[in-house]
Amino acid sequence: MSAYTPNEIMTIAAARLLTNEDVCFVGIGNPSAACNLARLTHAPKITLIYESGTLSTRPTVLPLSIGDGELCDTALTTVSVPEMFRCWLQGGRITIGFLGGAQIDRFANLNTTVVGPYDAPKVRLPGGGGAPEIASNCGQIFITMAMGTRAFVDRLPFITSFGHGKGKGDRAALGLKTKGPTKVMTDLCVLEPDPDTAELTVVSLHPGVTRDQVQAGCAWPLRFAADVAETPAATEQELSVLRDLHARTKQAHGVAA
Amino acid sequence: MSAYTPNEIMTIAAARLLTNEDVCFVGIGNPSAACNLARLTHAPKITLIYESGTLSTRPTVLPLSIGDGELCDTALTTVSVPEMFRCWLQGGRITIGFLGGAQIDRFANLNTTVVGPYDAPKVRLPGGGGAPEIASNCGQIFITMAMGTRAFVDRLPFITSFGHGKGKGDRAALGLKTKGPTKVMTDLCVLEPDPDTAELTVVSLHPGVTRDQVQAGCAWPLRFAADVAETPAATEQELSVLRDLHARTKQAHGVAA
Amino acid sequence: MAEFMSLRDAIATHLKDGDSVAMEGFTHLIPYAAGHEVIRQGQKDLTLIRMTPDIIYDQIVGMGQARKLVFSWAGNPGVGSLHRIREEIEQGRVAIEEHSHAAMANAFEAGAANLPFAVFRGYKGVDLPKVNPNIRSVTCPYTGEVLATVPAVRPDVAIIHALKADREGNVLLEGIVGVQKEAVLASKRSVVTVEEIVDDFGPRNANAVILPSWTVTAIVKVPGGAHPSYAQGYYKRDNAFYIAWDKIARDKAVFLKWMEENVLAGGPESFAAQARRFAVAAA
Amino acid sequence: MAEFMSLRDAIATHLKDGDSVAMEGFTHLIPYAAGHEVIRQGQKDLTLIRMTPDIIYDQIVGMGQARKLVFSWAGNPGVGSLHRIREEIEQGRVAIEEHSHAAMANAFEAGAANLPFAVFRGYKGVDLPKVNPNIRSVTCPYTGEVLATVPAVRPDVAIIHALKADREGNVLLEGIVGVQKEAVLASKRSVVTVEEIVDDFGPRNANAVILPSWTVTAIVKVPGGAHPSYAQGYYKRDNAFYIAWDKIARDKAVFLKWMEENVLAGGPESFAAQARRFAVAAA
Repeated sequence: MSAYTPNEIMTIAAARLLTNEDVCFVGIGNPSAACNLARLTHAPKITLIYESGTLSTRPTVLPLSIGDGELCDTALTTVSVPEMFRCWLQGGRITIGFLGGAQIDRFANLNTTVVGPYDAPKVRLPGGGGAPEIASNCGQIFITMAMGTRAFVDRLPFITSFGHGKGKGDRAALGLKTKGPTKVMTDLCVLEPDPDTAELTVVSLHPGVTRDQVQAGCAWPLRFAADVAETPAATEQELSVLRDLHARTKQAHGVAA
Repeated sequence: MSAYTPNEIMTIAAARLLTNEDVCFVGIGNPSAACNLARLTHAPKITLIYESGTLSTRPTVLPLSIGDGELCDTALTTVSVPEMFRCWLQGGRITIGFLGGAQIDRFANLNTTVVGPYDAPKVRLPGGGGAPEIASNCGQIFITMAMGTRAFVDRLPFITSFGHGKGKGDRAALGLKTKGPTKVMTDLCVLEPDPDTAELTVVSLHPGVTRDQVQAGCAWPLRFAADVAETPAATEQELSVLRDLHARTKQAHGVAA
Repeated sequence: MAEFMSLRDAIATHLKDGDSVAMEGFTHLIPYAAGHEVIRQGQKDLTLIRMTPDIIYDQIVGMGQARKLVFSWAGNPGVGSLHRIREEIEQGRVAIEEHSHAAMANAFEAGAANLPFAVFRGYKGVDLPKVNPNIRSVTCPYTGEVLATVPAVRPDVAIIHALKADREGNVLLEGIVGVQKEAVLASKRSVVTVEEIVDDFGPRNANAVILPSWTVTAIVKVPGGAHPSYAQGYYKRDNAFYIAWDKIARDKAVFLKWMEENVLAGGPESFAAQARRFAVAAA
Repeated sequence: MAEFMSLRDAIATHLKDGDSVAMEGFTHLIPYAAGHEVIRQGQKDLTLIRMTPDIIYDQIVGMGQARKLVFSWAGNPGVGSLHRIREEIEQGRVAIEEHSHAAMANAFEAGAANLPFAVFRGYKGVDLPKVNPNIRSVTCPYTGEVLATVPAVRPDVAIIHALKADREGNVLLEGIVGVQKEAVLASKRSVVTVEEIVDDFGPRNANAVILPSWTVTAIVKVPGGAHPSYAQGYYKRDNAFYIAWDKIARDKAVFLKWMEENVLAGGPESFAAQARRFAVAAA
């Protein structure tokens, strides 16, 4: 078994959840790596959509931006951005949306807008982009984020995209018919909303990770499921495909690997 | 001078009003003949748009339907019908819309929907199609219709598209910023809304047509302008181009010329 | 993923009595072969949705299969009336919900976009809103302007004809595309007939109009399936038939005899021969 | 009809102090050459509208030419922050109107459609409506559902980069087309830079994305004009530059020196050479 980084196991754990039947709305970075890893391993028929308008795309290298030419070159077709957001995302055609964020709370609400007051920001982040409507319009949401107490926070200064609000039932109360976040893949563990309360609960620890390490990366007192599993270790195949993908990508982007 | 039919002079009179700068939303039949006659004579750069989505089209024969392949083959490009109605017609990009109808009243309102009560029709007509929004969204409207007391009626049973309502100021009262009908070309004469009342007024008689003949084709007492002109006779060039166009068209549609 | 089926199975499986169905195609690519299969199978109480009912709905309405017609222009383009539809409406035997083209186009787009309604600037000063209670309005929350609304069209089934499908079941449209893509995306199920099935679409414009396989329910190869409408690059519109239809449909007995001989006794295989008469050289 | 102009004249004629301007291009075809000309000419008090401000607005904001920024995602894609924009916002030196992508895309489309606002299903449960008074709602007149609204975007000027223009001034786009077409149709005036001017577009998809000449104000030939963004079929995205920008923009003095050397002392002719380094073989 090769050694692998926490970031690699986070990507691999996300990839494993995807199937040939999924239609994924893919964000840049970890989600893109996870989706393409799934496509290049166990889910060759998975459908990948990037918000730049590329439908059913099959990139050979990972895009740096959401709209790299590679995505268009390998797409079935490319639609305008208004059509993408109206007919494809809002149209309810996406089974899985991937999100990340600067900050997450215990109900999987996300902040990518601002730290500090909105009108007098301490840190101005990039903003929501597609996230608010990805969070509400996709069948379910997978979140990938590395843990840390500045990221997994007790209280968000700003809700950029809605997870489970203040708990179970809040989505339904807003008229949302989609599931919202069902999985949070981190560098240390996998969390899922508790079926009764919707509070994020650790369901699986990555190999070699302790409960204390996970708690150290989270600002609120973490709940653990009754049976916490161990995330299966990364396989040789998963690692080699993922590393090949990253190596091709770095070369393509003109960055020393 | 060749002899020509009332229908021919109606088409020719309409064609003469068009310029290279116009962007016309073209309906089937007389409007299509008039627009293409203009394009093939004095206005080669006129822009023709058919509601099927064809932008800047240059048909060599007249289409039978609004969506003949000829229109697409000779278009700059072809957009979807929702885009056509949203961005091009409603978008305010059309300078001149052509309309006809089964019936017209003295304020150039049109009926193409029904004769008799809507729920128990005496004659069910095809309906409005694009007309309601052509009438409101184009810069101005040219109407072509053959006269007759069943067509030029005192009172419409149904207003399919809005002209000048019950008179001057009614368009503005509805919030319409477009001019509405500015010309009505018939087989006998040309009418224009009176600048003060918006009531249709005969401004020009076709060669050889008398005031009595025009009044006989209209169910309301017609007003005549202070100076009624004579429509210039059809020229040899206008007639030969128009007849060639019709002959090519009949041949292309598989109908004996 | 789209399933490749026979026309008989596709219609029998996906269209039921009482369904609302949109057979779209704006002059171009009207799904006649599929429409004739519906006539042979005899589904009843249909709500027929189409901007321009065209001959295809004149036939289905004339055969008594429609409960309601949702439309914006019910004529024979460039020819005159659709006599069967006209008579059924005049006799009060079919319900209608009538809109303008702008309203219908917006309603299909809203359906595809999963919105409950569409907003547009229309119906100013006209009588249709007085007779169609589904024409309503909203007030712009910024300017106070009152705009027209129409409910989204969300049919049970969309039926369209397209140029090509590939082996994965992706569907390519080109030319006058009307509201076909929106109709499929707005519907619960869809049946798409195509001129041909190819291994792959090959080099193409990056923005080609394509319905991905996972948005389509069933695909059927029916060469010529749009005749007497047309398929860009394959065959031209049979304008002479549109003109001839006026006489056929004017008299109900003549109409029924024509339908018996040409539709009920026919099958989808007859379309290829009709289309061949109007074939165009491939681009 | 579109007028063929020099870049200097096109920007000087059509962009004035205080204008609202949308320089669009979703990753692809971002109009950098035109943006740099705006920086050289120094128009002030601009309202800059763009879904993804990208480096182009980091540069213009960093040069102090913007009064207000209307946007939905202000980052350096795949890299991190746009440091100039971030600092200006954090210091309160530029006003912002912030939306989501869905809202901005709908707002451009509504502008192109000459509607005062757009309706969409969005902003559920999130905080942006609390800080942006332009996010409002309407109630569906059929279902009672409350939906989000956004005012239409109607800029004074749209600036885009496209692949080709023909001699009549029609403009061809292909690939990731973003909201460029909508931006031009929504604006009072437009400046379009293109890779090349051809006699005619030749054989093409019947549904190619084309802006007719009479919808465009000015056309300027600037080969490479989208670098470090890209032009499909001409040259690739200069991803290394996007990564390198992070260091350049982090420090204001470094940024200003870079702008002095690479923009203020430059001209549109420098873009061709940059793009040549990333040239792709023609399709």
